[in-house]
Amino acid sequence: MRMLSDIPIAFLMIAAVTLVSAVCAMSLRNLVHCGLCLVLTFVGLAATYLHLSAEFVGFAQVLVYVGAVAILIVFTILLTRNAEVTLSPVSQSSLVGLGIAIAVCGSLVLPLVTSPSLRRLPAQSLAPDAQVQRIGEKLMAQYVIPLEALALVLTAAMIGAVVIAMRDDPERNDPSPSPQNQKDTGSVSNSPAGTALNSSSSTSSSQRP
Amino acid sequence: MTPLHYYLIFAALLFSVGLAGALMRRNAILVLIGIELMLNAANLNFIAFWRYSPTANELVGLMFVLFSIGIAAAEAAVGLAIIISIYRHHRSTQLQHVDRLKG
Amino acid sequence: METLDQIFVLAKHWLVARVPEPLAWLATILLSIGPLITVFASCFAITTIVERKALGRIQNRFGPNRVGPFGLLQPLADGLKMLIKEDLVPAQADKVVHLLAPFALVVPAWLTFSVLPFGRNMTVIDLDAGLLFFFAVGASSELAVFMAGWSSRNKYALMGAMRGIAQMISYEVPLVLSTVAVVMSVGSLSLPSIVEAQSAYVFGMPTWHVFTPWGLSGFILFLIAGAAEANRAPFDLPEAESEIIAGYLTEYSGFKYALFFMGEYLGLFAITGMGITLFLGGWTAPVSFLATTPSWFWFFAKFGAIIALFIWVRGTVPRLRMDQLMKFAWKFLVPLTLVNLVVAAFWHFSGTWQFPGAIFARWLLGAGFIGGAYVTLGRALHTNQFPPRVYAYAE
Amino acid sequence: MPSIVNYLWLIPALPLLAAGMIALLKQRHRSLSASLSIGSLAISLGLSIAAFVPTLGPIEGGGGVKRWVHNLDWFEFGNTTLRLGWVLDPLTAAMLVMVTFVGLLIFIYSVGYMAHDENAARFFCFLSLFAAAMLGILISNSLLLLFMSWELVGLASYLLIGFWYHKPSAAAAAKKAFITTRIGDMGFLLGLLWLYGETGTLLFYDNGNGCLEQSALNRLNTLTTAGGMGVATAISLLLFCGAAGKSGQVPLHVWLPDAMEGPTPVSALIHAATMVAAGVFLIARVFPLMDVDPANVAGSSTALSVVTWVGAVTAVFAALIAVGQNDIKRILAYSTVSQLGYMMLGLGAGGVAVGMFHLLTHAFFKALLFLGAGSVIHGCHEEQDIRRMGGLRRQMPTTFLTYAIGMMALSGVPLLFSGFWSKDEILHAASVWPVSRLPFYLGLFGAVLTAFYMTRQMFFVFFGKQHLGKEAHESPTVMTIPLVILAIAAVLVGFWGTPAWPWLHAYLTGHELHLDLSALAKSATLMLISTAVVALGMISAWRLYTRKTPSSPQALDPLEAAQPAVFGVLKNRAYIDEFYEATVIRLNHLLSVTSDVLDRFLWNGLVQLVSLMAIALASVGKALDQFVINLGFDGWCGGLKQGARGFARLQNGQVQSYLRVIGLSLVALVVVLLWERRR
Repeated sequence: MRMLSDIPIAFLMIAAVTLVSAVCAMSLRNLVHCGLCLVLTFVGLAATYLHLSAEFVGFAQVLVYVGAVAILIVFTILLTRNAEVTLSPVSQSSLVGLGIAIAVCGSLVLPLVTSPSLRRLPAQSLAPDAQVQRIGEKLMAQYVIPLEALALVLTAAMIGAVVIAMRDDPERNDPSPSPQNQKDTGSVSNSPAGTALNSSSSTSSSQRP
Repeated sequence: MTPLHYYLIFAALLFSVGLAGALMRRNAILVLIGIELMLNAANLNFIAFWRYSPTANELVGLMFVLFSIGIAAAEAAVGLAIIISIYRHHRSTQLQHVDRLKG
Repeated sequence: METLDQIFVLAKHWLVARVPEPLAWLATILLSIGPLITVFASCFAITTIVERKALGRIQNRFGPNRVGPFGLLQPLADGLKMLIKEDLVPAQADKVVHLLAPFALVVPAWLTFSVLPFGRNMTVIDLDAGLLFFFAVGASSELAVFMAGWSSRNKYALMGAMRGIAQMISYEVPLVLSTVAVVMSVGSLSLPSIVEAQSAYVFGMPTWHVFTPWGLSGFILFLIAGAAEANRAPFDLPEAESEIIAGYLTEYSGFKYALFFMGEYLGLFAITGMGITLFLGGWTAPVSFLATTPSWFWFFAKFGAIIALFIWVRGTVPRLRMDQLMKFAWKFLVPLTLVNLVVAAFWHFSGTWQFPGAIFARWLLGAGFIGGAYVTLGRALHTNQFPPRVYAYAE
Repeated sequence: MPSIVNYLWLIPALPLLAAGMIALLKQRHRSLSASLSIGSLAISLGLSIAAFVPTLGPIEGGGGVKRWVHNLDWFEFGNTTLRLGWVLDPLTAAMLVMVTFVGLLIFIYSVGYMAHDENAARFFCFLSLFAAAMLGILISNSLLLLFMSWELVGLASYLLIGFWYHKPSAAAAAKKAFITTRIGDMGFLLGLLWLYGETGTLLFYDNGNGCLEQSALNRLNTLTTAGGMGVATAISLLLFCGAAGKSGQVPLHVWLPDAMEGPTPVSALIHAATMVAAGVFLIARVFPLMDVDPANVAGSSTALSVVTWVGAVTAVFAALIAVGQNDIKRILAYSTVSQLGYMMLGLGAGGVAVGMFHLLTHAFFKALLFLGAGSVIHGCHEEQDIRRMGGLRRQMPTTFLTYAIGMMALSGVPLLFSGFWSKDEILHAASVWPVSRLPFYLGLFGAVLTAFYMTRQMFFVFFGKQHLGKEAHESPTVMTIPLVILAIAAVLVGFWGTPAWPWLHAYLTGHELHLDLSALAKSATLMLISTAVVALGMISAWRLYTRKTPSSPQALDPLEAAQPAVFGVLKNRAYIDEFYEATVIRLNHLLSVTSDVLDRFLWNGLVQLVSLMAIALASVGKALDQFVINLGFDGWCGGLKQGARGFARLQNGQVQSYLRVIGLSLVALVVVLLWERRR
């Protein structure tokens, strides 16, 4: 019989919030809501990392996923103008997909539940916390080549993303209708409007409470 | 302390949720979100195994996750750029419309 | 003096000791958070009134002077007004997200204060990766801006949000890069140890990072990027009322508006506190013979000075245009921060120079390098200007 | 350890910084870029002198050479640490002062020479880069760092030779220089890798662990490769390949005369002071390695014998060709090749000090000659053919005087001029070389030729009738001042190494220095011989070219009139280029003809045969097909088509269906793994 204190309440709460928000992120009608739920999932994962005392990774997770990836995703949702999608009626193919997903889930969870070797592991962590300094030393000494390669990959990805998403020449027959206001944020403010420059901040104070 | 297989089951469930989303939804962005979830589930596995491994001082799992996060950032940027480009071309991000490469 | 320095810490320990054992952890938490919220909420109130008064003086008017003596009770009146005002939500708005947005802004803003060292031994949590935590939590304010702008179902709100996100993402890069120089030279991400590293004195002068070429330029870059990150003038485009009403705040009123407002000021405070910690020696005294003065006093003295600087800048510098804003970030600040990193590395490695006058040579080379980059980049920023403006109705 | 050692890296770093800064400037900032590069090199000169001073003076403890090193870890990879470092010893210090001093004068001269070129800023950028790379070679204490700087020198010389890249000949010359030296560098790289493999370090001096120090040399001494050749010898020869490429030794000398397409200051910088000296310097640097020989029976190691022989042959061969040239810069170029041969000869036969002495003196007077030639060309409106000049001594008095000093120094006019002393020392070393006397006679013959062709050039350019169509003029002061300074130096540096007072020798090898006038008497015989040889060369040229000065530029050279066949060979540079082309082309041609013949007759016949057989078979098959198989085959085809269509439907362009398959495969994989375990 297990004691009540044996049940990892904190972990179960984090896991429940993360899983529910993940399900929401995959099933909501409104894509922006999906994106926001995804953020919650990422935060939940970061909390799990903290729970596993992997501080550095947890904060990096928040910085990269919440601060960058999620923002990119919501930006893309707005740029592609499909915040609201019509949730297609449950089709046969999506049922097949669900079936496959459940099968995968079963095949992953079943061995875990039945495996005797996992239970033999000590139920507490052995190692001390990962010091940031140690991570840095590892990164700059043992993992320096992967680090450089990663830098190269990120640079290439940045250039690639810019090139792919760059608008083609307007002369080429781009069948786009009139630009949408979401896309237009740049061009509205890009126009050399004198008012933007001339309005000094003095006026801005009057509106504050 | 939470036993290791709790984390593994959690990661498996998260993976399955991502997979289900990627399989069931038609929108390319949602599929990408599903893929991100799967990637994160894998990361969670790495962290969990690192924490419980007898050689945790080597930080192998941690390093793997750090690099994986970096790669995921690149992947998301390029993936979303491709989605925007597809949207320009097809006026849609529904994946069933993007099937030019078929037999 | 020692007692005075540690008075808050001692008081907390005394109080915690009075609480029954099972609840001690709760008392510790509350006694850490409570004063923090009280102090910075009152800082918020004081800053609003000081700012309005100061802006009034800069613009040759009085500023608020009706409520209380010299109008000093104005923040109270404002708060009261905000609390009792009707909370208007647009009919088309996404109600849940609209409600969550202000909280998504304020909660991370409070969280950022938990790693700042306000005085000797006065850090709520001494995280090993404190700086990373600061930026990770700070990054989530972008999301709040997006939520506010998108959920309002208002063209101007959305534009303001898009501007805000673009601006925050762009300026986060130089902001983080300018702090990396400090991390490189100290070798730690923990904020108390960064302050420790600046606490020595040479000839009675402090060894703050701002007194090095890379630290000086890094501090200035940090302030600029920080002002943009906190949406302060001259980078307050997301709320440029002459263009897009009030940006993402357009559809907010009442208490939610007050929360947003507080969130922005808290962001500014956090950036200020971080700048002090990284470059101005945190709670260390500016001259060695004053080192016995309470450490928290020095933190808040520097804090007030930097806030005054921000107010002054807001009163005097005109707002940027959107394209100028982006160009400034990517073509000027980011390369300059990278150059600054190189100079920091140079400074670090030239620390072994022994010959007489080495310090001057290091200063000269470091400052010359940054200055050269500044001139070159500044020139590049001026090319490709728009054609001369045509005033359609002025001739 | 003097503190300058820690800052030695500043010497190459400053010109490099200048190059980087100039690269960022716009082309019109001409004077700014010139002052940047001159300023940086001037500071480097100051630092070099500061580095030079501590190497002087007596050695504490006696014996050995003063040497300080500063090593640092470059990067770690796994358990391996790559280390770089720099070294300060007399060899480095002397070269540093020489390179920065001559380089500075050339830089100043370039201000005048390139005054009208619109890309002057780019020119100074390249010059600074070149100087930085060359100084990097000099200070490096690691063969790897030396190799990196070495390649940078190659790059910079490529850029500089091809500076006027719009001229096809310049572009071709740049490519030729780059590729030819690359052939040598291949050997260098192989030698470097081999050395690293054998000794595990590339540092020259590392407190007893460096690859030039006793422990490593002793280990190398015991190793032999296949064929009984010592490993040290093999490595040395590979390194010598690099040096031969850079220093233009036969047979890799072909790029050097072509490199004259660059601006004249470049020629001076590349051919006189620095780049070609790099090869000689390399040999001097790794001299301890060259000197190791397991089979040291003949009194000289195998590697050094090769160096000596190559040097001697080059010296005579290039001098011969120089006699037949008419381009003022080409003559100097071949003369450089010849003098480099002397240096190699000196290194091989007499050791570091002998070769380095000639290198230093040669740097001064050859830079003087090149800059003088540049001045002549500049004054004659870009005319380079000596037959079209003549009588210039009146229009260009300063140039004439300084050029004459340089010419006498090169020819080795006795007692007063530096070339005499250094060449004399080489000849002395060759005359006592234990292996063979032949290099000594070759050297003497080369000396005759040197005096001969320099006198010939002097007569054509400065004496006789004037053939130039336009009016020649003296060059501006900014160009003549470096000439004067170099002329003074060309006279003075010789006195560092007279047999009576061998200061440089003592400085480089760390021996005791004392004034010994009797040594002068001992080598008097040799000095008399070499004086006679020089006189022979000069007088014969004088007789030949004053008696029968060609009346017009088109007229035949007197030598050509006398021996047309021999002169023709010389004039055409001994047909080396043609020889290379002919050999390469002939080889290629032979191969292609063979392939063609094989193709046309052997393979073609076979193919024809096979095809005939195939046709025969095919007609049988056709009959079978038409009447037997067709029906069944059609059926198969139809089935295949259907199947293919079915498979094609799998590839339906729907990403999610692919993902589905992946998911199912994952399940299958897990099931298989579980089943395997259960079993």
